[in-house]
Amino acid sequence: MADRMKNNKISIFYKLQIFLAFAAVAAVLLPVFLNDSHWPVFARDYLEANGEEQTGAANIVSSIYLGYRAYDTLGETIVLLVAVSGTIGIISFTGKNLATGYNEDDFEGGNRKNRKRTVLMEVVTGKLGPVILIFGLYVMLFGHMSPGGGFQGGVVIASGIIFISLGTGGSENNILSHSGVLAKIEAVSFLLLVLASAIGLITGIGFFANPFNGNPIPPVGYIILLNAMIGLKVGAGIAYMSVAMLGDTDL
Amino acid sequence: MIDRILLLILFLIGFYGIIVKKNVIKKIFGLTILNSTIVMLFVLEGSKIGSHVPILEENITPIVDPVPQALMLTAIVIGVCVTALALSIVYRLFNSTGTFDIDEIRSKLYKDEE
Amino acid sequence: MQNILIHSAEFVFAPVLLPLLGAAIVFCAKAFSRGRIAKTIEYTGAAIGLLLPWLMLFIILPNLLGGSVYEGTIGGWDKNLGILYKFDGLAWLVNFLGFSVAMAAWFYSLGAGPRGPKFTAIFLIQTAALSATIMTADLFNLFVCLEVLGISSYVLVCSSEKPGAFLASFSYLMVSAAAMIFFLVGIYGLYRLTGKLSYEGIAEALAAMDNGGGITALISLALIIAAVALRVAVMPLYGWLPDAHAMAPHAVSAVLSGVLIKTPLFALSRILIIFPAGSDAGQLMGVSGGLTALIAVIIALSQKDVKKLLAYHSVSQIGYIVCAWGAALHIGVETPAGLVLMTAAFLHALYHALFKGTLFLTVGTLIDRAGNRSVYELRRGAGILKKSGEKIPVTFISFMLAAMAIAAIPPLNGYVSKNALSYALKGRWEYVVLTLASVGTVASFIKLSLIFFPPGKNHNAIAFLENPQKVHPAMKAAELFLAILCLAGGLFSPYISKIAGSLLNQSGTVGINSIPPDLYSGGNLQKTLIITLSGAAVYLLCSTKQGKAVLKRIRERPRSFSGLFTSFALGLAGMAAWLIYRTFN
Amino acid sequence: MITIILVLLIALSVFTLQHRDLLQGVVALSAFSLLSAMLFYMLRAPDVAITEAAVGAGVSTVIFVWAVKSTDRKDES
Repeated sequence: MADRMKNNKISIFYKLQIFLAFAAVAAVLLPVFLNDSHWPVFARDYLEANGEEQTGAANIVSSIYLGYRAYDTLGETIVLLVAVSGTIGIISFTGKNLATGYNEDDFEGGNRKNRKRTVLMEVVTGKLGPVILIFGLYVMLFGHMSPGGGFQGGVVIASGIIFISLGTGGSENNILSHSGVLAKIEAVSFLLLVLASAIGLITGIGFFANPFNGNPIPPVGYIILLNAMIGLKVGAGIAYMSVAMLGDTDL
Repeated sequence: MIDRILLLILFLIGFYGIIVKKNVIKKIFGLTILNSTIVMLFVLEGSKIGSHVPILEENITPIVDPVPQALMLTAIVIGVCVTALALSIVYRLFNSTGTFDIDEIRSKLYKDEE
Repeated sequence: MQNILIHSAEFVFAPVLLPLLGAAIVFCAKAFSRGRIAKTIEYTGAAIGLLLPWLMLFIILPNLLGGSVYEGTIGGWDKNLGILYKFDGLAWLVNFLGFSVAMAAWFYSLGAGPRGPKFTAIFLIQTAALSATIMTADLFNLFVCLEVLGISSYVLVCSSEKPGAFLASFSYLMVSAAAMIFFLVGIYGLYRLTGKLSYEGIAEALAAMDNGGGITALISLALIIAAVALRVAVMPLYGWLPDAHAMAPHAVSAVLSGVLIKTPLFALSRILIIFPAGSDAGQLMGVSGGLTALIAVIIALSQKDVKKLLAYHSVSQIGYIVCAWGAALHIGVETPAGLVLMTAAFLHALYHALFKGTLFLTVGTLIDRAGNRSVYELRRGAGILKKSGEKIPVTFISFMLAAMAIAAIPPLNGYVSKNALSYALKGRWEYVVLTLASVGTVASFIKLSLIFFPPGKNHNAIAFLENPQKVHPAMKAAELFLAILCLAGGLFSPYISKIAGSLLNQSGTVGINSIPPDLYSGGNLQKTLIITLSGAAVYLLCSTKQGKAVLKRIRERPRSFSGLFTSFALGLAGMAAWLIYRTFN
Repeated sequence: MITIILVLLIALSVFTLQHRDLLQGVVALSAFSLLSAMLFYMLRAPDVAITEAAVGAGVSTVIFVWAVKSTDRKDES
């Protein structure tokens, strides 16, 4: 009886607490969400006039993403890098044994015995994989003039790699979907990306400055370069993570 | 106006998922919803000053504000990365406790400490 | 001279770029090679990422002391669209703090684990994010930096592979990811009003409006402050910290407590300095800092787990820092009094990083050797360490130095910085609160120190590990390095304070020294003696039966996952209401 | 039109959070992402739409499905 009373008391307290949190959040956010001031046009006008000229990209979103604010994009890539390697480190430590130490050196795939796979799936994914890969390359390399870019292209490439790995029956049979190869591609393209951001430091025009000025390579070359590196890194990283996840379940 | 009120409701639903739901996977659902809401808010409001996509072709103007779009690309990706990490942590928590209930996980793991 | 200045302007990116380069090299080493070569490349990468930037900081120090500030847009774009950065004295100081502790902690991890290239790489990325956070002058870039900082620390907390660590990391992840979404709402509010993202651009545009942006601007500011304050762990928002810091590997705990909770604080001061409402926000944060210092030390006194005790002390000590920091912002950092407060706050941040780093490393060494984490059970620590092959009791000496430093015993650094805080806050109510908190600190460190000494008469003997692991030389070296810095910080404090004062001083007021002139006067020493004695009395009071019962109650107070979010929501609403109240009254 | 999509999104999010079967919740969340990608396309943000479709509906669904399949798909509470 006393126990039940106590439970009751806790639940009233709990409900009150939840209610207070909701009321606080709603009250704080309401004025921000309902603010009706006119959306500022300054940045839009500036970019409409100068964006393509300064960065060479017709896709203005790309010109911000990899031109004016490329440093943010570097940070975003790093978040993905840490998330991928952290996720793999956490899940590759299988089983309920919770040993000490950080045994994370290598992920070798885990057990793949109980995979349910039909012939239809193998044929379709195997044939579709290369097509998706090519589409991913297109999205990646033409991000400066059409929607898309390194990140989106990278994700498409990753799904192409996964399809190929599904189609060829087990990831170890195919060089592209081998986890070691993917890790190598990811590491090298991250190194190249960091070096690309530092080109400007070496030539003396500043961190993340565009080293190409139209002579001989037009300025858009830098965006394509960054897109390619980000695409490779993202593609390899996400494919690496997915191959690791496919390794120990029957997805 | 009505759109933004709906977005606020969506935001509160996401917050509800995080704070009230006991299941950790549902908490992560809530986080995903929260993240999408703010992306939608930015893009929705940023699109009000123009009528064309921000890809310049033959002087079609006015375009919508491209800055929020570029920012939201980053926000989406960061949100998914955090989700992925959270899910892998949840996977490990499930492996060591066998439950998704946050209170049970807490009492099982911190039992011997307090 | 002109040439050197231009050339050295590129050095300011070294603390961001070199750790990233090091991390990339380490990842490559992991992917391409095995064994000895991979180890060599990994250590090279770590040296590039940690040692080289630390050395480069000294190259640009003379320029910064000479009054130059490096600022501009990354990539040289228009300043309304590009990302602004600012490398000034504050950035230098925080970088110095970060790299010093990170170097020692990484070196310690060589002996104690977690080992391996992945850990090194993520550790380097975290260090890079620390210096990026303090350098940036752009709101959205701050968001990205905080996310990088966050995600690397979630992974690092997990790397201790304890089940409790996963839960701690999950709570930390959920609450700070949700807070970052509120931060984005804040960015939305400010961008909608001004169309700018750099701090200066936003402040200028808001000042140009006739109502200063109205309620939306204030609430957006409150959203941003609350999200950053969550990382700093001041009073209503500290709930995630103790578990995360206690469960992390020892080397990571040292960095988390020493550096990670202070960097966002100083980054936030960049925003608050130039916003009109910043001084009010500073006032409220100062108040909550003072309360944090006192309440957290009481909770710390009640803890059983040694690392949790240390973690709650981090909350308490950050309270000291926030208290002085907020008061400085309230007065205005350009004024001499504000500058003294800010310098004292930084001094305490630096010194706390050193002694808390030492404490986490030494206590970590002991609990790994003993296999027991309870402050009530673990005894004879010095003996256990001797059995683990420590001929010269380096760990014990380092621990005692750091414990005396945090308890403010002269001539160690804690004595200096706590006196500097008292001197700067003299005559205000915070002075009393902080003095009371100091008493609690002394009491809880008497409690903690007992783990190194032989047990008392009626102490139940407990089993220890039979063959404790040897203490690796790298661990001893890291502990000793930080402990010596603690001692040096105390002995050379006038010089350090002078350098810090002139780096923080941008308006050019000469002769700021936050160290009280009567540091070793009779009055101050007497005060220390009284605090120490009353700390001992509080400890004795706590070891009585009633005292223990009270502490048990505090220790077992209800804590829940949803409580983290409720306190965040209420803290946020409180900050918003306070800013609106102050602006419209 | 936008309002209709938003109402649908609210319905999907409630379904996601309230349904007992986590796997169905994941599918609903994936539909949520696709629908919001459509919303972005209508709001003249093709880049965001592609990213949301690829990352939100693609990658995150894969990870969610992996997590749910390798653990427990029922929510007892």
